Amino acid sequence: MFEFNLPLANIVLVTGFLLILSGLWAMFIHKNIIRMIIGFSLMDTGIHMIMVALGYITGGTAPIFDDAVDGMQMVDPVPSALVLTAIVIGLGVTAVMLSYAVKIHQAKNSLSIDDCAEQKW
Amino acid sequence: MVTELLSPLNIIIIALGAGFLLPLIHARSPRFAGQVMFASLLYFVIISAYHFYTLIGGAPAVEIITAGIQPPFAINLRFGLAEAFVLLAVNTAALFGARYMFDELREHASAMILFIVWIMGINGMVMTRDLFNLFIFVEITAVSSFVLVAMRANSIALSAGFKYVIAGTMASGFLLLGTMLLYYQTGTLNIDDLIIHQEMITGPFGTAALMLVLGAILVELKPFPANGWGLDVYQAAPAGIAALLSVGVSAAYLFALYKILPLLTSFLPVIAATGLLTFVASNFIGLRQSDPRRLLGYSSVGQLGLMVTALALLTKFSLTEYIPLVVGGLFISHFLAKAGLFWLAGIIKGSELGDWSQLRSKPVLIIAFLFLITALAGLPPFPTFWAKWQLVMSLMEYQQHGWVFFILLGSLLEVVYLFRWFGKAVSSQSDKALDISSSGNRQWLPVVLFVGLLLACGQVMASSFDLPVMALLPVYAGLLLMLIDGLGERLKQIASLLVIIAYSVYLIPSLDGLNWIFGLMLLPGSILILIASTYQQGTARPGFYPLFVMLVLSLGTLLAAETMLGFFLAWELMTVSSYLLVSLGKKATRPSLVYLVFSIAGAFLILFAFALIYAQTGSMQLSAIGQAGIVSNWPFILLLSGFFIKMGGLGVHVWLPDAYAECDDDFTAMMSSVVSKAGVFGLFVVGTQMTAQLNDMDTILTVVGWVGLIMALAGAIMAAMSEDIKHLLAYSSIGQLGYIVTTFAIANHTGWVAAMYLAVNHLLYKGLIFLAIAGVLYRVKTRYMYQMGGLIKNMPISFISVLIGIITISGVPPLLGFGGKWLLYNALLERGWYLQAGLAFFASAVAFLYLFKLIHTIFLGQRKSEHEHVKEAPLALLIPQITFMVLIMAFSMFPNILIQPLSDAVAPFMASTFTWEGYLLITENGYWNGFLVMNIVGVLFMAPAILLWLVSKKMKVQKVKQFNIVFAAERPFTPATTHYAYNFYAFYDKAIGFLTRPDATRFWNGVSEWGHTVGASLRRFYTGNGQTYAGLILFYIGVMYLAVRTL
Amino acid sequence: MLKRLFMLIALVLIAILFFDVASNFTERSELSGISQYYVEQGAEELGAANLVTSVVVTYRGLDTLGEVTVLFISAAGASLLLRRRRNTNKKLVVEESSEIVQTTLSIMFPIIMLFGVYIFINGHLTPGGGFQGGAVVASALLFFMLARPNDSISHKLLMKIESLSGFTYVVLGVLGVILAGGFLDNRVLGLGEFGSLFSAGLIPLIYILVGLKVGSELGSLLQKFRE
Amino acid sequence: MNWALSIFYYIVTVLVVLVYGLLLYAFIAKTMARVQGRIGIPIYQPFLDIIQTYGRRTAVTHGYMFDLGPVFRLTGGLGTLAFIPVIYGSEIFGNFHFAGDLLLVMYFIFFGQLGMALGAGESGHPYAPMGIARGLAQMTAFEVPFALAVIAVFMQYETASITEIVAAQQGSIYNWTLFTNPFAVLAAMFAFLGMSMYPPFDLVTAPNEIPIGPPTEYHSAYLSLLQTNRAIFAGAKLVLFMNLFFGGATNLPIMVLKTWAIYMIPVLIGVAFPRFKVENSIRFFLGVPTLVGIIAVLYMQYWGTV
Repeated sequence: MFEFNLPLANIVLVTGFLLILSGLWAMFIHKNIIRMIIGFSLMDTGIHMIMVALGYITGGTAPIFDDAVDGMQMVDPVPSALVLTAIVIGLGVTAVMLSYAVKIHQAKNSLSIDDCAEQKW
Repeated sequence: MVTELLSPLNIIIIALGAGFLLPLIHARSPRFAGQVMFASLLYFVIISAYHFYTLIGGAPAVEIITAGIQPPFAINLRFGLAEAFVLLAVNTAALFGARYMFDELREHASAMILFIVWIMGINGMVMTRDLFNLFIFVEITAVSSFVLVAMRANSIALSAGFKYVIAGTMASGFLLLGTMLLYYQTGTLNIDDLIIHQEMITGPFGTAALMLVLGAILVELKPFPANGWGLDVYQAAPAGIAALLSVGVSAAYLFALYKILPLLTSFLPVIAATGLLTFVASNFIGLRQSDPRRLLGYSSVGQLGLMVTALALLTKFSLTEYIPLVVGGLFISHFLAKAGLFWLAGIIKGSELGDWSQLRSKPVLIIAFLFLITALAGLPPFPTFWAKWQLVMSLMEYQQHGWVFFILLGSLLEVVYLFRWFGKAVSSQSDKALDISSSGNRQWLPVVLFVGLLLACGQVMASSFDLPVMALLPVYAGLLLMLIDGLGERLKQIASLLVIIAYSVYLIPSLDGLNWIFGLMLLPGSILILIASTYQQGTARPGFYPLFVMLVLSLGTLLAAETMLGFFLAWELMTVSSYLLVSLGKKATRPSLVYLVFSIAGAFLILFAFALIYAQTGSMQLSAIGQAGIVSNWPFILLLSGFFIKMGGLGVHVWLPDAYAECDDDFTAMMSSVVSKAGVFGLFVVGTQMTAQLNDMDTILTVVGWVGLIMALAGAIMAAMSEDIKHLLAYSSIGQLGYIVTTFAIANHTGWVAAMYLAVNHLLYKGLIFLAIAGVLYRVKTRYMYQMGGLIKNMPISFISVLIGIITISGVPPLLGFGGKWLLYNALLERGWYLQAGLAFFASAVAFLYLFKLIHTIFLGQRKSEHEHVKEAPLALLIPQITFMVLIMAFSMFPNILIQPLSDAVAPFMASTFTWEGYLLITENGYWNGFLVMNIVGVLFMAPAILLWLVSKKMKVQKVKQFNIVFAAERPFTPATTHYAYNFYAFYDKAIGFLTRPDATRFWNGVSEWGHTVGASLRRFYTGNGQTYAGLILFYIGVMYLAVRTL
Repeated sequence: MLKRLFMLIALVLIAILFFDVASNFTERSELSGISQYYVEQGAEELGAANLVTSVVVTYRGLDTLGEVTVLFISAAGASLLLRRRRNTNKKLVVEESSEIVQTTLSIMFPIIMLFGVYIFINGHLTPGGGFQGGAVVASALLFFMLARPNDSISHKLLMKIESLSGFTYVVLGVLGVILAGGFLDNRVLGLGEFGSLFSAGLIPLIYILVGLKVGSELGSLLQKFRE
Repeated sequence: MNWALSIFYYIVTVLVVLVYGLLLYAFIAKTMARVQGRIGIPIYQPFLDIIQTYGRRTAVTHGYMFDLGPVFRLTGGLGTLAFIPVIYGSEIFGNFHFAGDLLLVMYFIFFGQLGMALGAGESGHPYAPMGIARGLAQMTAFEVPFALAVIAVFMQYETASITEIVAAQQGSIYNWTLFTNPFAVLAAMFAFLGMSMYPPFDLVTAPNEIPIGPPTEYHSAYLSLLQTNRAIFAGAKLVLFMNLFFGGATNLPIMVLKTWAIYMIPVLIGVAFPRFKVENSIRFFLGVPTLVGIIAVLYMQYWGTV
């Protein structure tokens, strides 16, 4: 467990998981909707880091064919491509969440999630 | 060219093309923009319909590759039969959904864009074969839902929407993470490729990856308890959106689950369990729900749970060939019904279940509502019925009793709350008016159309079972008569009579043996009662005739059934139609619900038993019952209990008195004299199939025998304590059916003949008495007997009817009833049930108490002044009564014309022990000459009569007025104080009061309360707090993961 | 407090799952599965030097179209949610920003714009692409909004760019169906000389459209929030 | 069988039983009076009563059911008698016993009571239904030991034919059911107490509370029919008990002797006891007598055949 030279990918991966957990914790604990949205962004970023880590090949370079890559191992292009997509989607979702925050503030004059509990049972 | 224009890929292309352009178009001409949206949605429908059609015809699935590169290196889509089916449904709903909420959508280009892209997202989710692409479409669908839910931007919708956003983003985050983890292990994203390489998904890593993907999809399917957000959304979203969320989006996720299910072999039990937990829990909570929108939410969630369970279990047991039938059936029912109900919900103002009574101003809608509810509840002829039948049968083949039990439990709870809702809608008064004029027919026409589709789907599914052509005839006959329900009463009555008579002429000759005898009892009995139906002059009875015909015809199909499915189908149809007929009564809301719930519970017992039998024998024929009994007695006990409930057996009789009391008075006659015989018929179906095993079932039969007699005694005592005339007769029915149960359990020739004889007997006298009482109630307008009295003067014919009736019930010779008693004791003694015979005697003696009370308090004693001018019952009631009396007299005079055929019908199963010498019937233990007894008594009766006549001729017989009680030397002025009627047998209560306590009622009330308490505690999860909901989602996935990891 | 405890338990449960993943993870040392195919065949097949771009625009072109769609609908959604009620149409007047900022704007705005355009045009050759370029363009717009809060960027113009570029993207995709192997096939145009600007078929064109679309979408989103 | 003859024989039987019944009634009345220290009625008094009531020239009626009540009642008595062989082996006193068995008789007993109840009900006098309600309630209770006793008898002889039951008891006094099946007889005699409606079970007609109970409103010719029935019905009942439990009778004197002895049992108990309330008598009959009845049945089931 406590190796000294952890591979790069492992570090990124664990960091990603920690980010997800802290993001989730933020979503659970903070009453303020904006903070919850930040929590979501944290979680999202964590996932993106994990994606990158999963695609990393030891000692790999960027998957672009030019003079620099000759003979070198390339990192997996797929996670890179997917993370790109995922980031943009995360952005879109964040935008919708922020719109919600604005609208909720307008409607209730409050940004607390506790004020969004009209419906029960 | 055609195929290219109709390529499923075009759904995505058109949606995006139109979507991207819509802002520009809308800026120029909002009208045109709306047309573009409709055109696109219509195009979706056309594409999916076209492919559905060709695929059904056997065409191969349409494979679509993108980027000109083969999968798994590029994304591919597939449009097979399953996809076509789901998408045809979704797109059709979307088209009507758009039409439904057109006014709202067209205001803003963005709304139209979101709607169209939303539907495209669903299509994409269904079609794609790539896991990451699935994530993309999930996000497309999710983001558009997030916005559409809150499109009205009211406070509640925003709250709900935000919770949805939190849940949705968490779920899709996990989906993404899981997808990538899977990619890490397998190096592919293509689902088919993943399935091929699933051995590469190993270790805790692989399990975790799969768990994340599965968890994400399951969370979107709103499992208990991680579904609070979903319920909020259903409740708060605009009705049109909620409808599509509930049916369309859920369908997409369900399909996604279906696609990845081959990867999840080790997860199947957990998936099934979570689905079932959701199904049962949401139905429990539904019991407590008073907001119809939220109730629909619970129902949606529950249905999804059931579908997930079915999917997982069928896959687990390699029964995938049934997935289309079971999951498809559950899906299409849920789909059409839920969409229709949500749309209805949008029309109705108010948030109480009772507010749905607004629908009554538009009969089409209340009927549609009823159909939708019925479809959801899994009653025939709707698809869920077939699906559940197949599911139960298939599971039982693998001995999955536990699963089946909980599925049926959940279904029962579902029936309770759905029909509670229906009852409230029918009975309550809403001060709000239904407003459907503003939007024209746009909002309600789709509902009606979906009802039609439901019926059609039900028919299609029925055709995949081996059923006789006539199996669904009751439904169609009912529907047909519903079309003329607006016409005059007399006309409808004649039409119904013609239908029933034609059906009888067709059916009865095709029956034989006991079935033939039941046919001769039930159908003509129904006809006689139907003759009475117009007795309330000038009163319209909407729905009565179609339902009545449906009831009678379903009784007929019950008799003709040869397979267990046919039997169960007819049984359920009978239950539904009789429930609805009961609910037509003025205050019948609660009693009819109780009736339905007990009936359905009984039906489920029967279903369970059938499934056990099927599992043991592999045969669907009713004759398989006999083969199964050898292995175990359970099918027998379950079947008996099921029929017992229908007959109002002791302990489960609590539905009966109120149901009888509160339904229309002439229909009570039908319930008591005809419908209760269905239970008797059920007993005989079991009995005749199991004759060979009955010898080995001594213990069970002995118990049943005792139970029947205790029922007879308890029924009689409770009847004697009743003040309400209909309660009295209802309890009397319980008591009389008790004898039938006992004689059935005796299981020898005499016993069965006795049971049949008693059944015929009961049919005749209960029909007679209830119709006579209907006349009385029609004239005096009260059901309390102590408020009547002295009516013999006003209603002499009704009095004679009741008199003949009670002599028949009591079993006093020379009338028909004695034959029943005589056979009863003969059978009991032959069987060696001596103490039982003593009890039977006690019970029949107690019967005298209520019989005298019945006739005395109504017809004799002092007449109330307000009844001075009461007239005889209407002719419509008297005609069948007289017919019944003639029949009773004929059978009394010539008992052999009744006993002989009964004996012949029983003889193939139980060797006859009867000897006939002319009219003299001789059994092992006794003899009886009905003809002679009748004549002797007749002659003997004449002797004193003539004597009295001779004596009175020479004297002046003076007729005195009502209050002239000569030998009391009193002239009372208020009949109320002089009529000895109230609490007639008070001393009986004092003497053996413990026998009259309503323990059963108390027990069932306790059960009902318990159910509500469970619902109340389960719904504590739903605090309304978005963060709690998010925590629950995490918790849910975590617990599931632990469960899978430890398994 | 009970709620917090429950949340903690939930988090611990999911942490167990994460732990299982992390402790079983080893860094990869070679390519496998589809990525191997992309590295070996991708350049030849599609003619783009940047493999990520090939994957994004062609191999997984449908994802990208979907991604564009998500962004599009989130912009549409924001505009639907944040639509103004007719009666509350009061204009927000904010103090102008300082002259330094305004001057910097006039210098930097075109440069940032140009940089953005450069990124998406060269997406198939160098790191970067439509999204990155679009984001840069949007940052220029953001800058503009910050510096001159009372001037608005033409809503209609943004919308038109957004709509038309999206529509054209779809049309290009359909061209793939008609002229080449399937939807979004980039080989409608010749692949050109490997590594040059006019190569890789439709990829540069699509990236331009994506760049325009993303830029205008983000711009209009920002605009929405500003309002 | 010659129909005319058997009808004639039946009429003879009815007349004999009627006379016997009336005499018995007078005798009992006298006995009770003596026990209570009175002189009592002359032995011919019941005959005078009947003739006198038949001769009445005025009557009032409350309606047709009121008229039919006594008719039903008398039919019940005549019918019950008709299906019981009064004297074993006698052609004259054999009646129509071949038309039905014990079960028929047991149920036919109710016929008259039912009709009577209805007729009385129409009179509008509250005492009538009150008495009927009490009577019916009490009847339900005492029928239980009686039914159990009859069942035990049935088990013993394995037939429901009264003639055969009597036949089986011939030969020796030890063949009587009384000795072969004592529990059944005990239970039946308990029931007989209730059936006879002497104290302590006479609340039905309780003279102090509701003068004469169900027949309250009946008078003149109606009453005479009732009186006739009372005599015939009492005779029929006694004969039934005699047949079932006491070996039947092969000639008239024995019949008279046995039935008289049976009848004295409730009478003697009656004079010594005060009156029960209805709920008390119900509880009583469902208590010890029922228990005895159950014992009788179980006794027959497990030891009777040994």
